[in-house]
Amino acid sequence: MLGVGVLKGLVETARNFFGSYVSEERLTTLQYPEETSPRIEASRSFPFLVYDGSDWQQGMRCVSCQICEKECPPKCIFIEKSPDKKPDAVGKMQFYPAKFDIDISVCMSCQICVEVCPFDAIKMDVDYNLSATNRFSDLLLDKERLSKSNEYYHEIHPTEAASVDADLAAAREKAAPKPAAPATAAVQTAGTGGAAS
Amino acid sequence: MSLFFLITAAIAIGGTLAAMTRRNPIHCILSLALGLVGVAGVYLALGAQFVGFTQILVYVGAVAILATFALMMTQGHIVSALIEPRRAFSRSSVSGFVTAAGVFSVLGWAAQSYRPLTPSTQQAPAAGAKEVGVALMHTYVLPLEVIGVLLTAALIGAVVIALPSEEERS
Amino acid sequence: MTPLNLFLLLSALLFSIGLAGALTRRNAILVLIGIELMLNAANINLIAFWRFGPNPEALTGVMFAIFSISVAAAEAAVGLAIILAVYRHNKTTNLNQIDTLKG
Amino acid sequence: MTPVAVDQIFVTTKHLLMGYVPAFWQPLASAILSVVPVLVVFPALFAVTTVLERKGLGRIQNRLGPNRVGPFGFLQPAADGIKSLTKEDVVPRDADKVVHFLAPILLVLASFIVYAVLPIGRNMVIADLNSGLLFFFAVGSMVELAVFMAGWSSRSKYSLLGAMRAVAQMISYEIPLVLAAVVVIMAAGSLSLPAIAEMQSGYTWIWPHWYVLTPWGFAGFVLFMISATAESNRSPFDLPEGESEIIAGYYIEYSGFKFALFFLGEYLGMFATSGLAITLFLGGWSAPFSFLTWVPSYLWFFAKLLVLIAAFIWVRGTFPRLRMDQLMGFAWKFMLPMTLVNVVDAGLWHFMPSGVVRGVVCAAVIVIPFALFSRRAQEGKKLQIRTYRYAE
Repeated sequence: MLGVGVLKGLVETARNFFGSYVSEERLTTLQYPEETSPRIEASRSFPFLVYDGSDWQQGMRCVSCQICEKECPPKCIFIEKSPDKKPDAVGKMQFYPAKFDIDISVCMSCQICVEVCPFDAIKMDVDYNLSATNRFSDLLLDKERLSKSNEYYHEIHPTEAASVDADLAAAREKAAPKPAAPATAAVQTAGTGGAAS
Repeated sequence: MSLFFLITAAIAIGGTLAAMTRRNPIHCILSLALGLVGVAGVYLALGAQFVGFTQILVYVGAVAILATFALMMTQGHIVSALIEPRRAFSRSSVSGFVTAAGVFSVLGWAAQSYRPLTPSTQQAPAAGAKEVGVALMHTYVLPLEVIGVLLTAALIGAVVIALPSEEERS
Repeated sequence: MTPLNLFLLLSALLFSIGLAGALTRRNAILVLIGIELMLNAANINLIAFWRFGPNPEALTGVMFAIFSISVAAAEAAVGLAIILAVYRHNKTTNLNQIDTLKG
Repeated sequence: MTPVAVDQIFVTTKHLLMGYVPAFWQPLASAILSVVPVLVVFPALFAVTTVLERKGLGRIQNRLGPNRVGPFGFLQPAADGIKSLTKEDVVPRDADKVVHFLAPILLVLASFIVYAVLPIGRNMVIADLNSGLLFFFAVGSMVELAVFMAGWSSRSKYSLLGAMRAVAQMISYEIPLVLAAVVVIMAAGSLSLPAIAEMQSGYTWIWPHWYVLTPWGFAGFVLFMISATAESNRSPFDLPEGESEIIAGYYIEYSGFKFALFFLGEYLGMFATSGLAITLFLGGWSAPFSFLTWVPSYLWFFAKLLVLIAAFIWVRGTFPRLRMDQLMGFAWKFMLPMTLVNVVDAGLWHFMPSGVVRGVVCAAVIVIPFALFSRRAQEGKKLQIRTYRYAE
């Protein structure tokens, strides 16, 4: 008969209504600014640049090869090559980015830049509290704001960071027989320290 | 002369004038609704509450909406087609205005020369739902039946006329 | 109390407005509206004469007005249906262009 | 103070105040004293209802609802009001400016005028018209015109579609609405709402003489409430708004305070039709049991109003939106025949001698057509639990 389903539906919603006052597990809402849900290791928001050691300019892994800039589907990355060279994470002399901007109001979090980076320099961040009052300058992240330390990377994605460090250490082993420039020694120790932690 | 009558008469005249002179037909229908609310107010001023509210219910609630629907179903999708061209002094409109003015002068003269009449009762006689219902069911039961048949015929007839024919539908 | 003459004048004015509209407008729907207006003007007369007449208890004028309103409603429904049917044939509601009797 | 004094406290206060007003100003003062409370109380009720509705809907969906502004989120309407007042008032460039401006005003005006004939308590009605019910429906039909004005003047496809949907829906459901109210007019023999409420204020032992307690009254009440839901464009009949298809229907081009006015008008219409349902079927301001008559009448009216509002919220939280053809089919193939059967049933009740036989016969006259109609409605429809397939 017409109306039975209507009554069943009404009973169901009434049960939800009263149940939400009685049982705690029905209410899955978190009061966001005060409480946040536990971080999931696989979560990703926007890209950042990894550096080794303590000096973000010295330890920058990026060699400004511009592959990510070419691959980025919405074209939100802008890179300017440096005129001079500095030793990279492995100890080879490479260019470094004089300018590295990501417009995260354009970025679509596809992670293609991370996939294509041959130097493990760009990785995905987990921070999602990105609201800003100025939609132009505050959302256009420059090199300084993009740089985050390897320790931070270990903190947010431990498993992934460990394997990346192992790969880098292996690459450094291969590069070690050659005479290394004195300036790279500090970076090298810092890099291995990061891998050990 | 009561203030209420003056206000409602002004609304009625203004609304109907706008309804017949605006170039956009939608404006015409909306101002017609306003004018007919004014006419309903005149009924109320005369003490005929039931007829006044029936007037609003039928004309504002049904006829005006029906007219908008008809307009929308005919040319409503073309905004420019709705607006009529300005031709206040064409031959047909001038002759129309002259005819209407003539009719008004005759009717107005007749109304003015009517000997002043005062209502036989100071208080308007009760014309509420109950009295109207009793009258409908006793004195006017035959007209009521005829009206019922007429409305049914109009309902069916309107549907039959407005339905597209077989070959138009296919 | 407002004198009867004023009601009759108002009614005559509304009737003339409706007549002028029905004669001058070119859109069939607006012509129909003009006719509705004339019916309404007649209704004002009916109600006014009921109120000022010698025997208001009989409700004659009110009854006449109610029947007139229902006839007007029926007329509007059928008239607009006819306009729809005509529009389907001629693709216009302009009365100047609807000049053939053949469908 | 005696219960009667408490019950009539507003009436006596008004008379007391009128004593200080010179005779010439008395009609005006009387009107102001009657109208201003309505203009204050019902918008305040609107503000409270929006919070309660959002919290209730939240709980139905196992959420918390608004809880940030003020204690338990009860100052949320103030925040919403300030927000809508400070927002930019956008008028589309091609809009018909005058009509666009008048539409929300006409809507709110029509929704407010309707309260003139609603008896809120014993002797508490602004205008005791002897065609009060007709007045209610006549003014209520102006809302359709306001909706059409809003939709047409915006010059937007969505708003025009929404307006035409809304008008078609409101006209279709106005017929069952009026026919469902007709049974009460038949029983009470009056169109005056205070008289109808007075008629139901008697008691047999402890039970009240509410019309909802008779078979035709109960059926009429249910049919009336369904039509009222459709008339006030509320879920599950809210397809004039239909966010998923036509975004917000006829008020898509409105912003800021005009949008808030549409909201206000919609809720005022809902309160008014609920108030009418209370007056017609639930005994108006009368107490549900004879031993509770010492509670002031206006409190009973508002208690019943809150119950009906809660029912509206409950229904909104439960049912999905109907499709347009389902909506129209429901109005013309189910609601209209059922209300006509109900009118016959009320006549039968009037002419049969009172007793158990009358109750049984009248209940059967309602239930049997209902079963037949519902079987017709479900014929040829495969009703089953839907199995969901995910895209592969």
